[in-house]
Amino acid sequence: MATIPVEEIAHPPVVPQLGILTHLLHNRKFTIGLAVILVLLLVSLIGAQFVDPAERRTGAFPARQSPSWDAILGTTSLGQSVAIQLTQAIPNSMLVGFIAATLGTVIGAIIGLASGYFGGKVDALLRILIDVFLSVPPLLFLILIASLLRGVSVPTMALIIGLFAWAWPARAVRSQALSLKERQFVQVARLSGMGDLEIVFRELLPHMLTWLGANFLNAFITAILAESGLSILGLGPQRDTTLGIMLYWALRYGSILQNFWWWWLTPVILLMVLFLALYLVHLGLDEVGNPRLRAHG
Amino acid sequence: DQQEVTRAETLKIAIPAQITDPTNLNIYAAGSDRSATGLHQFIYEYFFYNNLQTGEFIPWLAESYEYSTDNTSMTVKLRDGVTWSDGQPFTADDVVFTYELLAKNPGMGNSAEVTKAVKSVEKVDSLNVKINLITGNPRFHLNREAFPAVGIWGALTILPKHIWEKEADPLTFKNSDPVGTGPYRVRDASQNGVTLERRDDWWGTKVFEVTPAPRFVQFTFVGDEQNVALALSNNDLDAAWIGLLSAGTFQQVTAQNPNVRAWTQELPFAWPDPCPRGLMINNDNPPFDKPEVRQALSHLIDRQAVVDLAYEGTTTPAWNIWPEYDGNIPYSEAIADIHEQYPIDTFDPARAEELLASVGLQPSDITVRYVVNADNVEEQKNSQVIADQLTAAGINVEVQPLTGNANADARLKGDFDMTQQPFCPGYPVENLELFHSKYYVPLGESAPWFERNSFRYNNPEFDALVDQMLALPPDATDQILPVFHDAMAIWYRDLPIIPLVETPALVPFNFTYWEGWPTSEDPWNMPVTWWATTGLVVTGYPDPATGEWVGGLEPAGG
Amino acid sequence: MFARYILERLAIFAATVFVSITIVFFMPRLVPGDPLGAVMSRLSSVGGSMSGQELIQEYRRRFGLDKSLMEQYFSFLSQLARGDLGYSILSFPSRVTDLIANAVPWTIGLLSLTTIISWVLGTLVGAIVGWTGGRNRFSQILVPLALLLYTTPYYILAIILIYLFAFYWPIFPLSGAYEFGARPDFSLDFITDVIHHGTLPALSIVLVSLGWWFLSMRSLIIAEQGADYIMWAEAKGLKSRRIFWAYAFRNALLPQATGLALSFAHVIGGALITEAIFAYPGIGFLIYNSIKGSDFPVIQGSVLLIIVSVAVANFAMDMIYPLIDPRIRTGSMR
Amino acid sequence: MRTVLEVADLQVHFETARGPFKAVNGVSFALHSGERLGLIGESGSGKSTIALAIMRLIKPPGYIAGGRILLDGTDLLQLDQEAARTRRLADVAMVTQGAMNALNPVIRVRHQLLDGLEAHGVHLAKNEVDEWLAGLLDSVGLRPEVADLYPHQLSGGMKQRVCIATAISLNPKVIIADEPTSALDVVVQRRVMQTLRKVQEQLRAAVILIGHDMGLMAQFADRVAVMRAGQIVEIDDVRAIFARPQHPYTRLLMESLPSLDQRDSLLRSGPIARPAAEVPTP
Amino acid sequence: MNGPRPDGNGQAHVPLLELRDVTKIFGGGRFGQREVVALKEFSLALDAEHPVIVAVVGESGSGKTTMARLLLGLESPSTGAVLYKGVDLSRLSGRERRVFRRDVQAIFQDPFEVYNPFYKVDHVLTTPIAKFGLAHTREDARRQIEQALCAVGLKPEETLGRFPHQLSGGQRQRTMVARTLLLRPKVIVADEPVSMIDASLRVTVLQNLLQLKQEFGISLIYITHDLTTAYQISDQIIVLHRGDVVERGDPEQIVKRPQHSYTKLLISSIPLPDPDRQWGEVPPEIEALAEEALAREHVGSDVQP
Ligand SMILES: Nc1ncnc2c1ncn2[C@@H]1O[C@H](COP(=O)(O)OP(=O)(O)OP(=O)(O)O)[C@@H](O)[C@H]1O
Ligand SMILES: Nc1ncnc2c1ncn2[C@@H]1O[C@H](COP(=O)(O)OP(=O)(O)OP(=O)(O)O)[C@@H](O)[C@H]1O
Ligand SMILES: [Mg+2]
Ligand SMILES: [Mg+2]
Repeated sequence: MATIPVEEIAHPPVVPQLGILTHLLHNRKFTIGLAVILVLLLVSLIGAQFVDPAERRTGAFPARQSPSWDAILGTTSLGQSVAIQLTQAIPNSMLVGFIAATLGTVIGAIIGLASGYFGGKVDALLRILIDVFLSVPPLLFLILIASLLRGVSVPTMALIIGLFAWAWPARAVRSQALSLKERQFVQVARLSGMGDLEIVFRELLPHMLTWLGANFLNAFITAILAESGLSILGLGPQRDTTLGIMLYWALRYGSILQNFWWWWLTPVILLMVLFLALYLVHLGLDEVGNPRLRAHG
Repeated sequence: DQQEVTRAETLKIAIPAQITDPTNLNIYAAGSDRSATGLHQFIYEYFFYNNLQTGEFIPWLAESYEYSTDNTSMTVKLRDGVTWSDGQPFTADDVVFTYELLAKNPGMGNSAEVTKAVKSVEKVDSLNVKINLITGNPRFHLNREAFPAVGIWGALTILPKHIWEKEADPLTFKNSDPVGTGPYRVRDASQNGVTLERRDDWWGTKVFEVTPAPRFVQFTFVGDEQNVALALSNNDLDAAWIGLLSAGTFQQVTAQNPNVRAWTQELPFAWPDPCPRGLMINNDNPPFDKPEVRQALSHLIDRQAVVDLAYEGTTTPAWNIWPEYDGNIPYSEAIADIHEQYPIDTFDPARAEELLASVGLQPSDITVRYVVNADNVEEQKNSQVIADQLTAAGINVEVQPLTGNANADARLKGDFDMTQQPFCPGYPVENLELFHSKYYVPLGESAPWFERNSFRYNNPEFDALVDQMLALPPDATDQILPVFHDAMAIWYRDLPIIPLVETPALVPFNFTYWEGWPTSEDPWNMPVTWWATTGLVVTGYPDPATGEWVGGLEPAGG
Repeated sequence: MFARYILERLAIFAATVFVSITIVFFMPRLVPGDPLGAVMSRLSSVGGSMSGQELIQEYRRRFGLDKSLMEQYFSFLSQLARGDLGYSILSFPSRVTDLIANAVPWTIGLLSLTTIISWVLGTLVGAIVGWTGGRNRFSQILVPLALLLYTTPYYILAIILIYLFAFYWPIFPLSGAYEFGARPDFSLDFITDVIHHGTLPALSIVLVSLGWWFLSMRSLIIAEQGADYIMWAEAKGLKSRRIFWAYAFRNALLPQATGLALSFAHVIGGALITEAIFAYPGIGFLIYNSIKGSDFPVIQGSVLLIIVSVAVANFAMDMIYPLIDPRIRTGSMR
Repeated sequence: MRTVLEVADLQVHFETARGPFKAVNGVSFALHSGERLGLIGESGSGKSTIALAIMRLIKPPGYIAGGRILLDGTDLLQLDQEAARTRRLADVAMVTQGAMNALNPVIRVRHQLLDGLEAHGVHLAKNEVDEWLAGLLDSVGLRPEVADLYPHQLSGGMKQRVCIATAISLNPKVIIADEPTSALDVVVQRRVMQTLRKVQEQLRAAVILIGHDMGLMAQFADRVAVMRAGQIVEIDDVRAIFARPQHPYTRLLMESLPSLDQRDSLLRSGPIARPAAEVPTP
Repeated sequence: MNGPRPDGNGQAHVPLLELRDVTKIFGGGRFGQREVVALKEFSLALDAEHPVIVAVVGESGSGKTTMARLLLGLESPSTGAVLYKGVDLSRLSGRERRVFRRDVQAIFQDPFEVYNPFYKVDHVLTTPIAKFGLAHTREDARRQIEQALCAVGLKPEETLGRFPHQLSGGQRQRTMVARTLLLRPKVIVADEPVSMIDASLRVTVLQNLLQLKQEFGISLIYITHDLTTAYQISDQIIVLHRGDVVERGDPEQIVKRPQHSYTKLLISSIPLPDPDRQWGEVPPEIEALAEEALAREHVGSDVQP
């Protein structure tokens, strides 16, 4: 699974101050990306309110219909409306991304900070842990766990993915913490009577926020990718509907071959749109956080 | 040195998965695959073949069998002139050796069954063997696990003594270049498949004066459904295994390649497989221990919708647990009155509510833990529809997709409320034996086998009737049917499992290179590629009544 | 100092491998369920006996599963030390080492080829586009294209490729690693055949990772442009070609190369789905199948192989790094 | 005395969100051959920007908005890119402000020195290279072995000397040294400045020394220009500046110099008046 | 060797803060890292009753910062002891430790680096007040802060509520001085407090530092490599060379009559702001010392050219 190249922090982090919000809102990539994500989410959430639960069931619509007024994105072989499925699939997929990315980022930040700031034996141990998790192909373990767990649901799925998404941020945060803790404002904080934990959270953490934000988005994308990959292998949360699961069923019923393009193309396009939108937000954040990129538009 | 493999001379059959280790061709080891490698179709052969479609019991390596009067032993007469592929004659010694080997090695497949059923095996002369049974059993020739007659699937296989007696551990012997009696030998084997090459010194050629048409047979893995469909359309395949193509995809293929067809020209396309699908209900888990609850569930399932949606119309709803082959029709007819009394296969939510109310329950009181084998696409598809139907009726359904050992474990230990299961072997009486309490174990312990009562049905009254039927020879239909009627009356009343649908065997045949495939218009054999009887589909067989040669593949247009 | 560096890396390498071995051993075992349930499923699907338990007991004994977990662990370690990975459960009596040995060459072939191609191509083009700042039409198209490729899940790309190039225009075969019935050897025919079969799987990996390397290198080069030594090089009146290659590119290559080593972990994971889709008989597919069939010995063996090879790749990278980055020897970086 | 460099009414602007920012706003001065001119001023007053403008290295969002830079009579601002490139190092060389990081970390010193030659079409024969390098390094007081080291193996003072060696490798007419010693301590600073002075005198090159230490200017410069907010507010002979500072900022700089002669000289004299509000450093 | 030391008349006289024969060695771990002796058998005692300004001068890498960090308890000595009111720093009780933290404060070299750019400058002022419980109400805190700022000649309304980059170097450094004032410590360790700020602002900050001693009786350790300012404000100068004290004593004596050749080198290296007094030639043995300093890498490299 590829990850988006989050630039290693060679440049001093530009610190998120109040102004950064305005910067972000002036960044076209950021706003377009965010708008697309919000629109997708809102449309599906609101749409979901208008759907009768009975319409979600298999056989609620005539099967294998191309797009029409009754089912604007057509129906599946099981007689479900693709559009109605989307109202669940999009929020579910984003939920996976959100939970996994939050988990991975938070765990990564904590472990990275602990390792980098405290150093010594803690660092030695955590570094090994980080290295182990970095050399283990995450998809492998995801498959293993998903196959061992009994019937994964969307949140469990997200949890598992999140548990494998922390090593990268941990490594980056660690190296950042290593250099930050040598900065003099940390010493000043200590001389001002701050304890270690306070220093970590109040003095160091704010510096990593932009980076963590970018990493969060990256993890978000990776998690959705992982979820759909696992789903395509048949290890996804099959009772729930996600974009990956939609694709899984579409492939299982041979939709490409039977030319039910509305069925397989819909999740494919949405996945790509989602990725692109997230990536745009990521780029926007990167540009604002890393002014050197700004000039390059 | 070797003949080039040319497309026109090759029969190509798609298999559903890669062969993990193509050098492992020990048919008795857990890790070998007898049917994706052609082992039991073309390398080994069996005493008798049962053509379920026509009801013929076809002698092959053996000429005949005979029970002693008390049914405690059976003497089999072997065919003269049969030789192993290395030229050694096939004799009673091989039979005795194989039985003894199995008795000694509990790790080999079939060993337990042989130990349970067979006391000893004696060589009468080089062409006659006597099998002494532990209890009198007039149906032993149908016990594929302990006798080398192919019912529907992998029977006990006789091994060449002169090869296997040299092996210290028959379980770790890989047998990479197997010596069999069949018309083909292994040419090469890789993970993506096996190529078999015709033997010119096959005994059948001398005895029957026939030669199988394809010079090569390939079992090949081309990928999943899509790839199979593409390959069929491109004439890269001649046939495929069961379960590789859904009806929709199949129709797409036939639209592009009119030379491809299946059993019927129109829906359902598929031939009914002998193992109908049922939903195992855990009879030991309250509230599913109440027959009313099981019956209510049965009434909440709209089988026609399952057929239309999940099977895309390729099969029919089932109301019992055997396939509707000609030979089984008397049994079905015999219980028509019971079916009328218990129309468990009708979709009737009102009736279901009544039944539940009669035991003081409402749909919303019931939570069904529905275990689904996530490796099995058919089950996955069905579960979507079935879960939705039960949910619509107000029942809480927790679907639990499981894979691998987690799935096997949950089933055997009874860790489910409901789960789908094929019910084999497809003879009505044998199928009822699955419900016998001799296979009953308490929850938490492993049942002997999935459909061997992992649903935990326990009714002595029913057991007695089954024992009574098992003591009768299979052709004593007149005596069997009344007992059968009584047993089924209990069965429907208790409804230990819920019959679901007949199983579609949608097997595509490509007529571009080969013709003579069995179809509904010419139903001379079963349209199968994964059973041992596939060998007979390719070569044809002598009619047991007339001795006339029936069927076999021919080069197209030849 | 350099010795210290090597020792430290070596210690991390050893710890990584040991911890991974332990995880790989315990993780599947801590999950409830009898591993030999898999044998039953297997037997039921290939038509063996239906009289489970006695048979299961026999296999349980043979696999040592009747012993305590710690006993199993230590015998696993001692076996491992002898290079013996035991028997596969699913393909019994095949040995795990044989199964892996069959699969590994395919994966290595596919991956090394695709990784090198995409890394080299992506790095070069990314560097050039980053350097010129996307001023010409060509690079203006490249960036969104790379974005699009990067955001396309590779399995979808694979499916589309199959549809286009194996079905619509049947230029390439659908699946497999070589023509059915061909005998693996080093003849020209066979090699062409392998390349012919490998093209689509390779393409699906190359295209996606190409996008990634491209974007990564581009942003690295852009970051390089602000470095003091670039300014100094300009002040020296160097030609911009020289500044690009010897200054910007050389320096940006360091993180890009680290990325390469780290990406091995991801690439193998990625190849897993690709191999599954193309029925490519590599290690990813082997793992996928054995995970589905709960074939612990094979899972253990092959996951271990991957972890160790990734660890080795990282270790090798750590060892090569000082050669391309002289600073590392002092530990003044990181 | 010959004028080698003449800067006339130089304007350098930076494009910002709030319109163009005039970093250099009408600067004129002349530099005679062999002369050492000190350029002093507050942080952000535009010193480095002038240097970059002379090197033709102003990058967007900055641009040269007007003026002339005549080097031996040719206007550098009229040259095309390629011609401007060949002028660098050969005619005008620079030792940059960030000299500590100016050396490419992955290339040996040898190649960084030879780079400049090759870029200007000078190719030495194999056997000449070592001799040439040794000579060059020797002129800045470094031993020949330094050529085979990587930058991180050098101390700050040595790096700075390597930069000076690079700058003089093609005998330029003008050397611009932008705070060459701001990262070094006093002891090393003196040696580096002496080195610079020595090579300058040997080459007869003109030097612009940028800095904000009046002491250093007194030690090094012949003439001093004082900058504030993009303009030269005062330019005069060094002795004149020290004797009669005209501009209030210059005076402030002079007054804040502690002396070694007399204790209690300025610290105890009470707060000194600031000429204007303290300007926030950018 | 810890604990009060009896003085002449038997009464316990305990220095407030003392470095006793302190040596600090870096590196030399298990992996055979190169050892660096950053400070050798260094002793220094500060008395609560008699505030002094001690200047510590020396070239880069001579151990000045190491000494400062030892005094601040940010580093522990390899041998010897750092005593606060006669108690070894490592043995301070929790309460004593808090008092120590308050009593011994620091002003650092880089007036930008000491601010967390994430926060307004108020942060460095409010944090110690909150942490050490210096004020009971917000108004009280505000008042104290404003007082401290005024004391160093800053206008509170121009300083508070701004981010560090919105202040000039001098303002930033003086805000740090105000911060220490707020805490009323007994000792301030100032590590090159003026080397990073504009020449024109230096004097003001130095004046503030001097003020600390004169008005508030705070002792000051003034670390610098600039002998001129050391000469101007200190009561005592200590010259460090590669971790060793080469000379210590009265500023007049050290500047006017340096004994050690290294001190002479330092003095001769000062760029005098007088065009008529050029650096000129230096005796060869001193020049050799300078050349050695030039070749020495400050923070470790493995190759010693
Ligand atoms: N890329 C840029 N974009 C916008 N403004 C810039 C840019 N580069 C420099 N400036 C502005 O130009 C002015 C002059 O900068 P310059 O670097 O020449 O100052 P300086 O006198 O060299 O200062 P210092 O003593 O700190 O080196 C400054 O106010 C600075 O903010
Ligand atoms: N954490 C550390 N690890 C290893 N060596 C160190 C460490 N801190 C300082 N040193 C070494 O100790 C010696 C003294 O360093 P110190 O920082 O005290 O010097 P300094 O006099 O403050 O120098 P400067 O004027 O450059 O600030 C130097 O050789 C330095 O390399
Ligand atoms: Mg400057
Ligand atoms: Mg220091």
